[in-house]
Amino acid sequence: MERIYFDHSATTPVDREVAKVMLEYMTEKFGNPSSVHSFGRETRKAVEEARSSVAALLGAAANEIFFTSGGTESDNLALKGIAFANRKKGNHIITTAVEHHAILHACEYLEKQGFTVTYLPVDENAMVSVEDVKNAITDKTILISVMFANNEVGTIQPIKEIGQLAKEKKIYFHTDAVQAVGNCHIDVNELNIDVLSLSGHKIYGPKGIGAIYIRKGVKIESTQHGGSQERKLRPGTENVPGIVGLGKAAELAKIELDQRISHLTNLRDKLINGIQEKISDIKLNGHKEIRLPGNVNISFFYVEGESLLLNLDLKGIAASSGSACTSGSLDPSHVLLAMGLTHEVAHGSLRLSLGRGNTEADVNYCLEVLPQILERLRSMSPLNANSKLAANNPCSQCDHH
Amino acid sequence: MERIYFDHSATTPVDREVAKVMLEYMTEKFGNPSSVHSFGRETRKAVEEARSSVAALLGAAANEIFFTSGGTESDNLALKGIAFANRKKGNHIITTAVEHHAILHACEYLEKQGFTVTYLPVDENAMVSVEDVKNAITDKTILISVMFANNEVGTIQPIKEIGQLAKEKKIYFHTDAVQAVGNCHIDVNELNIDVLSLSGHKIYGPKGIGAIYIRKGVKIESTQHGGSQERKLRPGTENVPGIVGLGKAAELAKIELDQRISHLTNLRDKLINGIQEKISDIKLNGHKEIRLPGNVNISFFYVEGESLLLNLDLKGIAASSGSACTSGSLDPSHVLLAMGLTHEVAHGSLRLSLGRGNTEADVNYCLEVLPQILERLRSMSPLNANSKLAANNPCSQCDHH
Amino acid sequence: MYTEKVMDHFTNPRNVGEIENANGVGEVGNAKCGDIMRIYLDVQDDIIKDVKFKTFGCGAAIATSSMVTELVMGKTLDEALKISNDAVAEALDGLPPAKMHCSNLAADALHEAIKDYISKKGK
Amino acid sequence: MYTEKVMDHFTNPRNVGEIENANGVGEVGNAKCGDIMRIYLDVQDDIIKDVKFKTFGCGAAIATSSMVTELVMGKTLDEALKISNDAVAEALDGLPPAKMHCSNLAADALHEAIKDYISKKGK
Ligand SMILES: Cc1ncc(COP(=O)(O)O)c(C=O)c1O
Ligand SMILES: Cc1ncc(COP(=O)(O)O)c(C=O)c1O
Repeated sequence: MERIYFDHSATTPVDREVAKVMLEYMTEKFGNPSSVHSFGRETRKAVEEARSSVAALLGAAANEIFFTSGGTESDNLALKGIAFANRKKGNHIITTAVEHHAILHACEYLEKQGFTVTYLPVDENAMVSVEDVKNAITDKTILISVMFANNEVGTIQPIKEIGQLAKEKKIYFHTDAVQAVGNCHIDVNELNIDVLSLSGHKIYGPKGIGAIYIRKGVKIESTQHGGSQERKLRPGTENVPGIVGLGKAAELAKIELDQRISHLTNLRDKLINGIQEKISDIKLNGHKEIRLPGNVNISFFYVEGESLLLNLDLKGIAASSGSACTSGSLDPSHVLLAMGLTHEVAHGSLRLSLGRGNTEADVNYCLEVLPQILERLRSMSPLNANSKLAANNPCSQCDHH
Repeated sequence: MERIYFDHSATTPVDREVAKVMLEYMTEKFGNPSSVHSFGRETRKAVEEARSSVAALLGAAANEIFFTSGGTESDNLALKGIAFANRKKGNHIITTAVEHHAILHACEYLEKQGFTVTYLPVDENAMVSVEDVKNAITDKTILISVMFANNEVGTIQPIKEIGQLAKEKKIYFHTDAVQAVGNCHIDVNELNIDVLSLSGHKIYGPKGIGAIYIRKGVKIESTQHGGSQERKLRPGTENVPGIVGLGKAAELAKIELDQRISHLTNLRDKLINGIQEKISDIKLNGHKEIRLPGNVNISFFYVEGESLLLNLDLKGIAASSGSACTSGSLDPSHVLLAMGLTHEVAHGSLRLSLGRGNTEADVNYCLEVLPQILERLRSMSPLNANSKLAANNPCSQCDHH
Repeated sequence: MYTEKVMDHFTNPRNVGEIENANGVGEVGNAKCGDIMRIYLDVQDDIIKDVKFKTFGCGAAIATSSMVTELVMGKTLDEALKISNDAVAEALDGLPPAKMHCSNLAADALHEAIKDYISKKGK
Repeated sequence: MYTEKVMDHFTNPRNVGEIENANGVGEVGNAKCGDIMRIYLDVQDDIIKDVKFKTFGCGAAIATSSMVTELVMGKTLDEALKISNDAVAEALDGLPPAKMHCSNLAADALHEAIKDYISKKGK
């Protein structure tokens, strides 16, 4: 059976060219960039070239880019590194309720360390209000962290406006752009971004590598201690193949960006429209227009996400869900709940995240299969348009959990 | 010109088989292990198999192995994770003066957080005394961290005895085994090791991946926050190709271990004996017998390490040095100084670290080239056997630094 | 993640549907929790002549519902009452740890349905 | 890391050695710091007729020593005194930042040698 991959927000395949250059830096050019000899010098050069490629994608300077092990580490470094380095200035951080767990759990950790965190609410489209950000600022605020685009529902936040506000108030502005890089035009200067996180494996680059952009002059301290790599901000032998792969992926993202955006937007809209035409009792999650070009997130009433996913998987389609059952936690997606969805609607959410390798045929196949699956699952469900949903009742079975 | 690589302690080439399996997990089997669908399930399986391979190399259980981004992260996690999780029990940590900077700088950070650290001295062979460890223990001691084998001079510490002591005193025992894994027989139970750090790129595996062994029951907390990967101890999308590569490298290390040890020991002794025969005014650094099978570390009086390295490099030989000039710091190797070497002798140290790909011909070529280089450099040096070395004088030019 | 048996019951669930004149109906779970299981019984002379289910929930929830209907079809009420959630999971060759306590409620739904039958009969 | 010019002077250093009857000798650095540079001068009528060096140190230390001897050969003492460490680094097309302050002492050694010549002459 042919497999169709609609889970690019979870991870992307590594581009062939990227893999090829990585292979070269594993077996042939394997030196440690800190070494004085020729093996070291050739990898040092490659690392610095990759740094320039990543910088170019963001409109940054090469010496403002630092390599990490991924989006999670970049997020942790941004939050903790800035919080601890600027503790004397203040202890207040502003973020949103719909951030990735890398941000939310780092914030919870910082709260235990004496910081105060404001988690801004979002509207029904998962959009943060600039006014809310403004009102949350106190004279103790040292950092605002708002994600560029949401990983679940794709909503793109008013980054430029928040950045402008932060700049005026002289507060550092970090954005988790893990989902946005390679999918949106980003210029850190135009958008007033001080610190930005990105991850290799979301842009057809390798897993286990990420980067953080840190505007020159931003006060930040390292969270990992050791050698003097990455100007001591991020010690540890450089992951040269990962870095070189990320550099190549960034290069490709820059070249292909416009083409990717139009291709994905086209497929996305076709998929959304098709589902809306063919299937009733659904809800599109996230902002209608201001969303990631490849993101489709829809709640299908009366069914549960995991069983939907498994049925799609049996038909060869890989997707994702905001259902608690797929997250290993008991509550469904904190993003969907923050948008005001009821638990049962959140449980029935499906995320189809498209990538550059997807085709119209993939979309058509999905539109053929999905209605059949929905019909089957709904026929098995005790819920329907007429059932009194227990959403607002206390959960009588929670002791089973 | 053919290049000879004698810097395996800095990093190793990736094994061909390892690279091959990694490639497969980059372009074909690229799923996120947290995903429910078939792409996710196949990588989840691969990750768990790799975990078992790493566990098997150490005599550990698979669920005692956690993947990190490298040796530095494993060291940081071990020290900070145990220190913070056991703060109520005590605040004293024992380590040695010859640890890698990942340990030493993590300890310095912990000192700023209110912990007290004892840095044990070593003898002229870089060996720690078990008696010293014993005497350093107080009722506040929560952790002993002693490296398995030194990365510069190769000395192997009395791990089993220290582990036994720690066990008796109910103190956690961590060992940085980044250099020892794949070069020494290690069984965590036999050696009474509670926590162990290792790094992929030192054992013909990939850069940017490492692991930490944590004995079941050890109290430790995470240093990075985010998703629930690695049972929440180490969040972030798993570096699947890195993990699979490390698994394969561990598998190979287990199979080839005896063969590697005898091959390397043979070459090492040939190289040491040859240098001792051909070149005067030298000093072998590290323990004569109880040393890493592939480690040669020798100080050549009257010359400086970097110029030695560069000359070797010009002849196609890649090596390393404990000279300050190659470390980016002002002082030469803290390891050589802790062993009691004078600054000028430390400056003239050369490390040749052999690997499984090296041959007798490589050693012979080095033995041919090295005496010529020494002669040339010594003829340019203002120092000689008769010069009054300024070692004990105050450094008159330090304001230039 | 799931065993073959789970996938079999998930893909081809047995006894899906309602029984029009069921003399015992049990429901456990809650949409908020992500799992609702409803079991319909047709009991004759203390023997389960027919059993059907409707379930909103994940793969494990559907498979356990299906499995429990197979296990009790034709059994006496006493035998059916002895079937535990763990026994259902075992009959499926096990469930992932996270699912053991979340979605393994089918036996509870069955017991609720039997209770419903008994209380109705008592009247 | 190093420029081609640095590598050239490192590989083929000019004017290595001692001058037997040097009338000016200067030494800077310290083995402890990892760099010792000694410059020998043969000065005639305020002109540097010959200059040689001996250096213990890294690539940059050897290259700067070599370069400084080239720069001052045949120059007057006044001209030689105007040569700074930075000028030596520049003549080598630059040095890595870490080396600028550590191993770039050759001009200092030269100046010490000139001072030595002047003080000896003064006597
Ligand atoms: C918005 C967002 N932030 C952070 C991360 C974490 O990135 P990584 O898994 O590379 O650590 C992800 C992806 O999982 C993400 O989507
Ligand atoms: C003894 C020792 N510990 C820790 C490390 C750090 O490992 P990594 O560079 O993989 O972070 C190294 C190698 O650089 C090492 O030799």
